[in-house]
Amino acid sequence: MIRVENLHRHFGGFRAVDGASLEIAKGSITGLVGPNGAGKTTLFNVVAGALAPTSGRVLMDGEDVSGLPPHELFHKGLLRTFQIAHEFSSMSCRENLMMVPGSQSGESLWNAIFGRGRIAQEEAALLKKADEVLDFLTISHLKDEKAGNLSGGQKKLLELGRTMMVDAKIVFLDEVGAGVNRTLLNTIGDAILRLNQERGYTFCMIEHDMDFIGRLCDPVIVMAEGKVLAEGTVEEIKSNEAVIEAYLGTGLKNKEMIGG
Amino acid sequence: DEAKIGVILGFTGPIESLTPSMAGSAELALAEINESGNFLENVTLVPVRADSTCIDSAAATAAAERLVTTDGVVAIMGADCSGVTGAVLSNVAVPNGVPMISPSATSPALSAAEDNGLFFRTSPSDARQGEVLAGILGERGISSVAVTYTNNDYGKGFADAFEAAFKDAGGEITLAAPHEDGKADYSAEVGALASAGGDALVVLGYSDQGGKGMIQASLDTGAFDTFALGDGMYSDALLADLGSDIDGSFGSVPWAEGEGAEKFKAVAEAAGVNSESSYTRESYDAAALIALAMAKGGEPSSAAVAANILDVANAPGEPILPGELGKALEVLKAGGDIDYVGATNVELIGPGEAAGTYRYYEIKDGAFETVSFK
Amino acid sequence: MDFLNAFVALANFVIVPALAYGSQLALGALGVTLIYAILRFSNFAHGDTMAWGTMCAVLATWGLQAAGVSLGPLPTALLAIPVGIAGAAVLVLATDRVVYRFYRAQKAKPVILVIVSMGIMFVYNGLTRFVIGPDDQNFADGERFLISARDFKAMTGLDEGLAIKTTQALTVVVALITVSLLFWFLNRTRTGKSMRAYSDNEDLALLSGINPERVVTVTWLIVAALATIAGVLYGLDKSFKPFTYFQLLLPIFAAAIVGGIGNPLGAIAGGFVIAFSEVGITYAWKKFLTYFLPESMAPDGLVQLLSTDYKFAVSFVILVIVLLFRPTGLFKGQTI
Amino acid sequence: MSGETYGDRGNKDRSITNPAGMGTAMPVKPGGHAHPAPGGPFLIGEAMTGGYGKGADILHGCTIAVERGEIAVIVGPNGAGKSTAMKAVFGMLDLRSGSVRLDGEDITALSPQDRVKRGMGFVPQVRNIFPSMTVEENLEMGAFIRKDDFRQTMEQVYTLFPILRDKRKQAAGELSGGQRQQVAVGRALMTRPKVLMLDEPTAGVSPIVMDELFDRILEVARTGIPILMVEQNARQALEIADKGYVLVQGGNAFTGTGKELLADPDVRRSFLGG
Amino acid sequence: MTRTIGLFALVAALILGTGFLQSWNSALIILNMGLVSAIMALGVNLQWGLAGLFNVGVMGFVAVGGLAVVLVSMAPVPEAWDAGGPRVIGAILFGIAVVVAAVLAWKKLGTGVRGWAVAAITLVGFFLYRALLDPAVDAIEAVNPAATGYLGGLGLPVLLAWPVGGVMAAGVAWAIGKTALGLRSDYLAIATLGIAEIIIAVLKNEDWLARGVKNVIGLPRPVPYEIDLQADPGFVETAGSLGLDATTASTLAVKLGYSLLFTAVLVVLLILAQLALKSPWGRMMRAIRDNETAAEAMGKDVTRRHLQIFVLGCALCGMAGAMMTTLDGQLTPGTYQPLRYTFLVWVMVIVGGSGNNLGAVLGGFLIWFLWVQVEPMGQFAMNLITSGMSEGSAVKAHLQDSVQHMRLLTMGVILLLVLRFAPRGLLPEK
Ligand SMILES: Nc1ncnc2c1ncn2[C@@H]1O[C@H](COP(=O)(O)OP(=O)(O)OP(=O)(O)O)[C@@H](O)[C@H]1O
Ligand SMILES: Nc1ncnc2c1ncn2[C@@H]1O[C@H](COP(=O)(O)OP(=O)(O)OP(=O)(O)O)[C@@H](O)[C@H]1O
Ligand SMILES: [Mg+2]
Ligand SMILES: [Mg+2]
Repeated sequence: MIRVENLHRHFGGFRAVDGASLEIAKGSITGLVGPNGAGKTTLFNVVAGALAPTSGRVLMDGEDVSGLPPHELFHKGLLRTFQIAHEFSSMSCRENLMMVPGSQSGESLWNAIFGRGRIAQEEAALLKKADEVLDFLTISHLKDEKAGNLSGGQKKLLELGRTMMVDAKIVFLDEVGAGVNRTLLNTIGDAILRLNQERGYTFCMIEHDMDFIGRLCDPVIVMAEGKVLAEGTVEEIKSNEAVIEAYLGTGLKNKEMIGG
Repeated sequence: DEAKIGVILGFTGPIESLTPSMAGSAELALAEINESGNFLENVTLVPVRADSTCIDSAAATAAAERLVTTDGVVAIMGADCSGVTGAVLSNVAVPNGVPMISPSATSPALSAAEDNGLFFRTSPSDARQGEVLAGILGERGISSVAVTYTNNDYGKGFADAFEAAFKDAGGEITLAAPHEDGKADYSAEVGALASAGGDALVVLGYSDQGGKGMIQASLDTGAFDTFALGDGMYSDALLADLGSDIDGSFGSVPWAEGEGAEKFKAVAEAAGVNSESSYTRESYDAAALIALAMAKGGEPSSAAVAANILDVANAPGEPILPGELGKALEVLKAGGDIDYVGATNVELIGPGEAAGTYRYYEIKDGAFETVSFK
Repeated sequence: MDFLNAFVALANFVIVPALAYGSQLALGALGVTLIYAILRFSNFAHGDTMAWGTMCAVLATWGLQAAGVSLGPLPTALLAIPVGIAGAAVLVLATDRVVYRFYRAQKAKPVILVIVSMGIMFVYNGLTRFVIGPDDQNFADGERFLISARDFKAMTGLDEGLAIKTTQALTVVVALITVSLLFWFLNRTRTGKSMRAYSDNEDLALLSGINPERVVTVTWLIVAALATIAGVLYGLDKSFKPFTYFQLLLPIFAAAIVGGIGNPLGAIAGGFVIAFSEVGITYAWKKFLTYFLPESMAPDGLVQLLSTDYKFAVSFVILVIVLLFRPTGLFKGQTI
Repeated sequence: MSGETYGDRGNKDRSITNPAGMGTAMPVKPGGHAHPAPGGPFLIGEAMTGGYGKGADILHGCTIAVERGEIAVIVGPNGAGKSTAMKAVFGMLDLRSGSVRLDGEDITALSPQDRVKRGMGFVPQVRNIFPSMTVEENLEMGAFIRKDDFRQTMEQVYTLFPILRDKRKQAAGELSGGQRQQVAVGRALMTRPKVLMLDEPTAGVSPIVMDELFDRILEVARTGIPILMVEQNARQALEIADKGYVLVQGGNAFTGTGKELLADPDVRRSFLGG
Repeated sequence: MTRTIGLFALVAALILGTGFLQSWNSALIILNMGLVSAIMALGVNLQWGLAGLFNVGVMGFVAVGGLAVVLVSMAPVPEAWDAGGPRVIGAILFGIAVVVAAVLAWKKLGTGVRGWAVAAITLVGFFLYRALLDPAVDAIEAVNPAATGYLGGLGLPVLLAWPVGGVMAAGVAWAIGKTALGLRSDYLAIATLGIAEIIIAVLKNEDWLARGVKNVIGLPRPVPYEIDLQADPGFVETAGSLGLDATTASTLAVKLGYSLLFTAVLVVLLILAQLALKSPWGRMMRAIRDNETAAEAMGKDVTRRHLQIFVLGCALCGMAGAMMTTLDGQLTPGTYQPLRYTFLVWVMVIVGGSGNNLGAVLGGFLIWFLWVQVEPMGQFAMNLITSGMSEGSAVKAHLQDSVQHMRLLTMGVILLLVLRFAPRGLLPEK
């Protein structure tokens, strides 16, 4: 699905991503972990088009997509969510969802003014879809609420909901778990699994919560110092010496975790 | 009864420093008429000021419109800058049939404006002064000069006229560089002009604006030490600021031969108006002409002004100087004829333009000295 | 070939004036940049603040002159600068109290302050004219030249003169002193560091016991001082006219942004970049080349890249080019 | 919300506005006075109710306290108001009701600056360093209110966090996440606080760095400074806590010793991830 | 809604009041410029209200619109064309080719050489361009400089100049937007501020184009001339039957003609703007304003949309500029001042209510009304204040001299008051 080949991204002299190569298989939920400053977010940003690579390639279904801007990647079926929720705060939840689909004819100024009939039809369809998604996310009671007034967890749900408005091929999730109540996180985990199984979405997610990773992800990729350090199932990773040294550590929490 | 006269000048904007004296002079003339007691039966002239902004045609038009349609002025003394003058003329004066006398709009282009016989000016078109100044340079045997002009219709028109006349006379212009008024720095212009060289720098600008800045910077760097000055540069303030540094410079200024200007100075000073500021003489004359034309026509109406201005301004008739407006009214009352000379030796030619005589002066010991009249 | 004369001509018409003009712009840009860094908005009223401060200094100068006080060869106005600064300080502090403080308390976005400063600009504009009127005011006295072109020629026997005005020298010297003082103040003193801290992270400054209102007050005081000094030096070198001070805003902004807005060093560099590009690129190189090249190669034309009408266009194009390659201006990285 | 009323309409023009470092706090205005209120814990924010600006209340009668020589830990779901409670204790937002008392004095009306002067130190959750100032200057700013010679304290901080000594001439913004957190704590220690408040000092740092930070915090606590701390790594934090608070929707849901909370099945299930 | 109606009624009352108290001519002239100002405010509001773009170069685009009127409607000057028309056009095409070549070179060449290549291309290209252009310009400007000295226009109907003005301003805006919005950080404000000055400099100094500072006067009108109406017996008769004298009737008729034209344009533009706003397009723009990064990740091309809205807003300013120049009947480059054409329009938008098209329109009318009427009001107030003072006292004289400067002060105070007490404008965005 996505192949990253020898990717570099430098900031001045600093090599944030330094020759990372990895592959995300179609239909998988791939986890991405690693110590602070390992270059995970940077890698994400390069793949999602927010940053241009210094060198190296990103292939999507065999097509070279390196350096394409985010909006073009979106149209190729690559979506992302943000670590800190990026809602459109002055718009209602419904509008937040309805604005997502890319090929709306009403987005051309000409149609917006002269093609009102067609737009009305499209809008009706969009509205229906948005309401379905809100239902799925269990927040349909909030459809007319301004997104800015949602709680942090609800914003995260909305963020996920946006990926459901179009038929995404691959979704990149940057720390969905961070700052989400555990119960809610379970709901989100369920949603991710359902999307993966029922609609065939491919996911790639950055996460620090090894429990969450353990529940959803296979395989897990560990990055350190801009390179891929290890790759494998959660169990393999947890027992990998190099990973323990660079990332998990031998502190009390992990002792406990590894111990059971 | 009151007859209102509009005084439209740029009280705000780039020439806001000139306008108070101009308005003062115009109102001085009107006051003189009123005090004489010889004006039309029971009619008092009342000036109404309005702001032309000098630059904003729309605001000037609105102000003029208000004067004409709300205040009901019968004639307009103004406007000042050629741009807004054109706008007021075509948008307000002509449609309403109200005559305008501008004291300071000198753009040659206004000569060709569609005015329906309603536009007059007491300052001569710059086309003529260009020739005069070129002649003066010829007289002094200067054959190579650099020119700097204020970048507006006045400066540009003047510079064009001057360049044409000077080249015709066989002179060489090394560089003609405009300067913007009110800008921060003139080093670039002076540097370029100095590099181009020339025996003198012809400055066609304003004495309290970029023109002074250009002279100052030229003197400071030693780029030029002789300056030929256009009428906008004539002011006591220039001498006061630059002192003896510009001794030996010379220039032309619309001026009447004889006592007109002197009389005006006396009259103005008595009234506390600064007579040496630019266009004060022209303003006085413009206002006086409006009043006299009314007196001649026997009624305080627009039509009377428009119809009689040329008559009172030109010969034949008894010459009238500033301060003698009362006498003029008496003559008119008695059915006589007058030839208003005023502060600037007014002579309206063609389509209501001042023919203009010019004073050729030289600066000696920090004072203007008349060389001759042209 | 006459290198000496060539150089003197260049110095006289390009280097010296551009240095002085550059210093004037730099002082103005310093004020703009300080407000940008610490109060986070571009102050459109800065030109008019300069006008007001200078006006106070002009009035004080007249008073001093009337009282017969004089500084000998130096302009009396130097003595009046403190009065000007006080006047400007009163005005900006009053404005801050009545206007800006409200928006700070509301946590209004900086762009609102920009728009507010436009309103302030209108008001100052009217105020200054209300007090001193719109006219050109000359308040320079003392010795005009350090060395005049004529004296220089007599002294050196060269064909070209080099004039250095007292005010030009003063401007450069004062600019240097002011900038050094400002640097010392910002980097070495407690108050200066607290201002940098406030500019870096407002909330954390509060948590460190820094009083934000004091930082703001000190900033305004420094800005008032910078604006007045810049305005008075400019007025001495050229002349004082309220309208011109408004017009100065554009080159000042250009200077601040070329240099890297928010960075004092950048303001200085930017001032000189703008001044040298305005004066240098529109300079007619004929005279210089005539001296510089062998006689056979002396140019016929003026060798002027662009007519002086477009001098501002030049500095603006340079601004855009700088921003294309260095998005944060010449001095990127840390502000203030 | 106020941000809406005076919003920027999405403008991000760098030539007119400076996006860096703008504050969000709506602190208690300077000029208030403290008055004696003897008894009670060393530091307590009692029955605090309030929110940001004109917005709805975030805190609803929330109480948190710490005794001399103790570590108190606050846990709870995101958005529960933990950071808000900390800020409220520090005077970074105006309370509608409730009081804050420190060492026998009611300081509810004091501005944050005055609380710093009374010996409170605070490391906020986010944006807790001065990024463009050097490490050393960051520490100096911590000592801003001190009139005496603070070099010795600085030495102590360097001894506690040796890496900072090596990096002292470097801009703090160029440091890694873990190092930044050390700078932040060091800055707070520079005031020589009588009480230290930490808002998620280990947030977003990798497990290894987290261990190290916890060790340091314990060391500080051992020097006798009471610590009031918000932690998401709840299990680890509660292990070392003398007292624990669970905050939910701006109010106290559970209170007890760290061990008690860890043992409570409800708390474990709902807030500690099972 | 009631607020909207109420405030518009207030503006209507102000203008009608002017009609009753001063004169109908004054009222109409305020109305006409109010209509033009409303369109300018609408343009700025599109940019600021919808996308947060800070355009401080309104003056430049208004001036470009003004230029369009000359280029479209003035009669061509055949002598000038013969003297150098084709050469000038050739030189300009060459100049454009140089710029394109430089950009291409930058894009195509490797990092090592491209700096030098671009420098060489621009430098050589510039000198060649000047060598081509200068003689042609001299030749054109030599043709009767006092009356023409320029190429003239196309001699087409002046109404055509309005859309053309919009298109020309859009073209300039496109070039600026491409550069400034493409800068790695956003520096639109300083870019527009500078460009506006450059546009004015070009208008002032390129005499071959539109006579520079010598002004073009006597532009054709889309409505009849008053004196023609006064000479038309039919008109005089109709006027008489309405109880009006010919002069008043003709001046009113002409102004009414403009009012109708302008109103038609404003209404059409307003409807278009409202339709666009209440559509998926408007929703997308609001999303971009709320959060650019997210909008980008949701497949919206933010830079292109910013460019689009910037171009649109500038086109409106250009069109308004063309209408204004038509109303003035002359193009006078010296009159373009940022205080009047940029900052005043901003006051209109902010006071009216940014983000709300109707608000911007309201602001346009209201501020223009004040801009014109503050002067007489100030005079009246000043007379009242000073009436108690002794004749000839210095204070009185000073106060009365200063009355004209009250206008700027008043505008500033109004802006400040609105930002304080109605921060989102008189008609806030919903
Ligand atoms: N814009 C930038 N300029 C300079 N350095 C940067 C920039 N962005 C990231 N870096 C550096 O690149 C490195 C990798 O950063 P990145 O955000 O990818 O880490 P990460 O793996 O996501 O870490 P974390 O787990 O803390 O989120 C860090 O050292 C960071 O300081
Ligand atoms: N500056 C602010 N202005 C307005 N509302 C705010 C502000 N900061 C936080 N809030 C709101 O207050 C509520 C509580 O936020 P707070 O930061 O106290 O939560 P928290 O418990 O610290 O969460 P976390 O675990 O994510 O740090 C949230 O709903 C948040 O949206
Ligand atoms: Mg990350
Ligand atoms: Mg928190």
